Amino acid sequence: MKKLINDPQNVVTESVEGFVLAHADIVTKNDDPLFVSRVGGAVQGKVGLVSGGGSGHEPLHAGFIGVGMLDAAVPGAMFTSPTPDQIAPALQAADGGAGVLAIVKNYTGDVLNFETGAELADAEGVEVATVIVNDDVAVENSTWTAGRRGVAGTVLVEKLAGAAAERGDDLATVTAIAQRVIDNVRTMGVALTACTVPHAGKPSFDLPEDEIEIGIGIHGEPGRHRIPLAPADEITATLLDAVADDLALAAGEQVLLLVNGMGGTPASELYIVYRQARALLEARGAQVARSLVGNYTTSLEMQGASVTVLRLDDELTGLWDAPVHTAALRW
Amino acid sequence: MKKLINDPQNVVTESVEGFVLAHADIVTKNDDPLFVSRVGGAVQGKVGLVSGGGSGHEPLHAGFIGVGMLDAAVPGAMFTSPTPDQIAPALQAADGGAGVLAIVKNYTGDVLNFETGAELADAEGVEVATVIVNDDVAVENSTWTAGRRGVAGTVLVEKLAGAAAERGDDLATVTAIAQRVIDNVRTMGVALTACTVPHAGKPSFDLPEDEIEIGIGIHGEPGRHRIPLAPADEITATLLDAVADDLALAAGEQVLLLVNGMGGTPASELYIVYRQARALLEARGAQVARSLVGNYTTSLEMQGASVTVLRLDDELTGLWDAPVHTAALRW
Amino acid sequence: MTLDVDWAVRWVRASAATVTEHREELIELDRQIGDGDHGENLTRGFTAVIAKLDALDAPPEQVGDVLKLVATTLMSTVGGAAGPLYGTAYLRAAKVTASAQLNSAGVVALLEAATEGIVARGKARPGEKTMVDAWTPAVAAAVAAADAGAPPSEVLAAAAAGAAEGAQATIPLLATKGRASYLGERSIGHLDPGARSTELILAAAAGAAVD
Amino acid sequence: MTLDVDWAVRWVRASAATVTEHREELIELDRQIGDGDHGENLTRGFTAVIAKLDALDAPPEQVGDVLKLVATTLMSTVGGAAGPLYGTAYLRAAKVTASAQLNSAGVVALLEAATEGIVARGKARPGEKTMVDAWTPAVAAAVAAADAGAPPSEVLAAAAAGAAEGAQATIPLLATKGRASYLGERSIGHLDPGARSTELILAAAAGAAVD
Ligand SMILES: Nc1ncnc2c1ncn2[C@@H]1O[C@H](COP(=O)(O)OP(=O)(O)O)[C@@H](O)[C@H]1O
Ligand SMILES: Nc1ncnc2c1ncn2[C@@H]1O[C@H](COP(=O)(O)OP(=O)(O)O)[C@@H](O)[C@H]1O
Ligand SMILES: [Mg+2]
Ligand SMILES: [Mg+2]
Ligand SMILES: [Mg+2]
Ligand SMILES: [Mg+2]
Repeated sequence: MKKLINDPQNVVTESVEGFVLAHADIVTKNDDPLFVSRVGGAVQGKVGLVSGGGSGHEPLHAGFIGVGMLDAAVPGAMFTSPTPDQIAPALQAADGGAGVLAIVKNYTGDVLNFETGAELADAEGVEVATVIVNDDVAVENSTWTAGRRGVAGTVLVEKLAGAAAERGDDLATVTAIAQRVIDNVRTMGVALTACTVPHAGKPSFDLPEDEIEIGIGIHGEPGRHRIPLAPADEITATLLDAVADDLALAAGEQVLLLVNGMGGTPASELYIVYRQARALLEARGAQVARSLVGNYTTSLEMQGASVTVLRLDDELTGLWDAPVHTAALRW
Repeated sequence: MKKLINDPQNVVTESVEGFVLAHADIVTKNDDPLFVSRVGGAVQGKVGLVSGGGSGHEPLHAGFIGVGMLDAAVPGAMFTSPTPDQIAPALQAADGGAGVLAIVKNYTGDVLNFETGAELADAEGVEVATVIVNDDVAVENSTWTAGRRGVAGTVLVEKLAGAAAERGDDLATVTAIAQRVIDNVRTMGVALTACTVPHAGKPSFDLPEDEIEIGIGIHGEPGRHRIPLAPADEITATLLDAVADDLALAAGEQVLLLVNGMGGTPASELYIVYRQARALLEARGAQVARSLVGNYTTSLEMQGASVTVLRLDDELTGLWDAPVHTAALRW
Repeated sequence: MTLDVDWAVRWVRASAATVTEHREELIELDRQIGDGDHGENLTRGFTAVIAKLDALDAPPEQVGDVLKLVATTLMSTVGGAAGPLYGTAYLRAAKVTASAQLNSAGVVALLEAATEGIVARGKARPGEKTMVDAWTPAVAAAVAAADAGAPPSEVLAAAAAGAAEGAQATIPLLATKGRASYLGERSIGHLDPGARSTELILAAAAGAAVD
Repeated sequence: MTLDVDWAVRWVRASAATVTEHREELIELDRQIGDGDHGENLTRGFTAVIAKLDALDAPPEQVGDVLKLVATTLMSTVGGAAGPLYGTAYLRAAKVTASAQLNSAGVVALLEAATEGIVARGKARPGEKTMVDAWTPAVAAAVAAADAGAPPSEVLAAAAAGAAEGAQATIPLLATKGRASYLGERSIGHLDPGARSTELILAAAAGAAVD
């Protein structure tokens, strides 16, 4: 295992420490329990936004704290959801008196820990609403299982709900916006290589040199199936078609296209994927009105990418264009 | 070789195509010869800024086209400098009547091709000044060799000279600012893994599982020497000390600290490096006044990082804070 | 024969030891059908439990006190799915063991409460390839042993054996809960890590009762 | 015996063929002490040269016309260090071969001009582990052969042999120019890719003269 780390046990604390030092104009941290929040504290009268989950997906979530997006983020251990005693004070720290929306990715651990965290915060007088992001179309038969995972679409939920909160929407409205995004966003990913969790010390799965995993999550889990390595255009078609079909995308619709790198993919490759995904969307008659290409929801150093499509309406487009000032997303 | 590409011969054109589609609000491209420039063309009366070099270092350089930074960028083949017939029209496209500054990284190929490109543009009536970026302290005895390489410090040259041009400085002044940045910026890098150039099909060097390369460039060249894998804090100290010593950094000075990922490094690791580099700078009595952490000058999917320190003065700090609106850097 | 607070402390220490000892095995099982953190998570959690136990001013008085300490510590240090699930299990178990001594019926009640807690939180039924598939046969075996008049130590031994069998029986199952469910058919042929850790913890309980 | 424009065309076609054939070898040499693109760059460049040659309305009239076409095409398609260096070499060579026929002195002049062009652009002296270390002995050998009264084909054969020797002799050298210089001591023990491609191209020139 080759990593720029010190003791594997300290990866999360040291990296959060570096992050907060580098972005001291935007974020601050609480140490015990660990969470990161906006410098200056909760914005009075504004609905607070909190997300969190296992670490290893950077810049998710702490990279999205700041004006127009999150108020606090709760980093768990590597690929391990945070605990209620971290989540509850983060929810409190984000509360400016207008309640807090918790944005939770759909994993048993995240859901359960946020459930308890919300209960604890509620006991302290914080009004908490929760949305569960589940954009990963790779999970089939989701009604009979733990359900779809929350993956890169989470970034869009955080941005759009964040913009709604920033313009002064109340908790019910912000929650409804977040849910509308969730209902209209789908993602599917591919891995060319596995990733190595520091404490595990070896790759999350073994993949022959000529095979790739289709339908991976963001925790180094193996995907739904394995196929021979193929040209980027073919792989992209597999991902995009699954996403667009599931979304029942119709001609004439406007979409946001997010091509997300898993952490170890060169930018040049992400743009090759983007080029083809966009061409396929346009061939379906959809219009790519907004785009985002880069590493936003990663799996450590995994090589691979995911394709996310969000169906836009005028309000969502406006919320997307609203100013955002975070470490990882800024305009 | 596992890559999200189609024909290896088309990597550059397809990825530039995707890039321009994704950022059509900022950039446009010319196809034959290939170069990328600001949408809307040269800004009349403003000094133009052009850079370029081999591809595979994305977001360098096209990702830095836009208000406050470059006017045009010339992508060569993978790790191969572009040709004069691409460079000359890019220089012309960037000329708003106030002349153009070419920012060239110090590689024989880049220097020679830009030389000819500038001559050709000059013949068309474009006033061209050139600066050569050579921030890589890993190259020793540089007076007897091809000299120091230009690496991640290039981004800082482009940002600061770009801000100077944007505020209306003339060609001589913008050139002087660029040169002042070059004189005060140093970088050193480490690779944990090699990278694979698409047309080569195999890693740029072979590195055992327990060794790393210190003093690498950005073209997948092997480094100056190989050492056993060590904790991040130790590796960072090696890089930072070389940089700070070469810069003859004195207590009380203000610096900008850039921790740059080589393309395949998780953000969490970059922040661990940042944390230690910052601590070491502070231990030297320097003050880290500005910071940048992320993938800015990459070597495809190489895992590793470089540490860059720029000595700041009030003017440079002001230029750093000036607005910038590019695909990869924006505030 | 009854079990007292000393047994509970021995159980917790033995749990910490066995989980730490099997850390790599649990990581590897989870790596195959999950995200490779189960052994790390439980080791971190039980290490924290031992630290809390060692730092107590006064020794705990009742079995329930010990279990409550385990519950709150696991909840605040394990994270992931296992943290809340085991946390709730110990919390529910603590509630039904508010007496100084546990007889066989008390042991059965403890195991039943723990299992109910896991099911209440995680909503998994038997056969979904989760830790429930170890807890359920453990309870059934404990009930049978208690009904047959076995002493607490033998009830726990039966429970441990039931959990071991149940864990093995997860191998051919298709996962429909937890992270392994994302793998669909590919989850078949692997031992569920949470079922395996349940087996280890219940073996520790039985071992602590014969010490 | 003299060489004419047909020889020049044969030379260029043979150069394209040999560079393409040795593409992987040149990439591998450059991978070891550079950035692994030399074979790719030259193949791209010479492929473009052939395309341009094939697309000409009228066949080129003089040796110099052919060399000039090579020069401008390599400059605009090769990039890297080799593009301007080879480009300038052919450009300078073209300037001194503005006659229909080349005798032995003409061949020497061609080689000298090419080498001077490379040195003028790249500023490398012999012994710095670059293509100059193949061109310089090639010129020396050509001069010696011409002085001894050899016909053009033998002058070229001598040049090719000199280049081959010079290329081999780069192996023990420490690089102080070009990308390999960044490696310091680690550049020792490797054949310089540009010296090797020079050897191939001059062998092609000699081969084209005996066809
Ligand atoms: N809904 C559930 N009900 C019961 N047990 C579950 C459920 N989901 C997961 N588990 C158990 O949790 C184990 C995984 O725990 P762990 O790896 O620590 O958490 P995570 O899956 O969040 O990484 C699984 O092996 C399974 O036994
Ligand atoms: N200054 C120089 N003078 C002469 N030849 C040089 C010089 N620098 C580099 N070369 C030659 O160029 C070759 C490398 O060419 P190439 O790989 O195509 O370009 P790059 O180094 O830009 O990738 C080297 O092997 C060397 O022979
Ligand atoms: Mg986990
Ligand atoms: Mg090159
Ligand atoms: Mg797990
Ligand atoms: Mg090269």
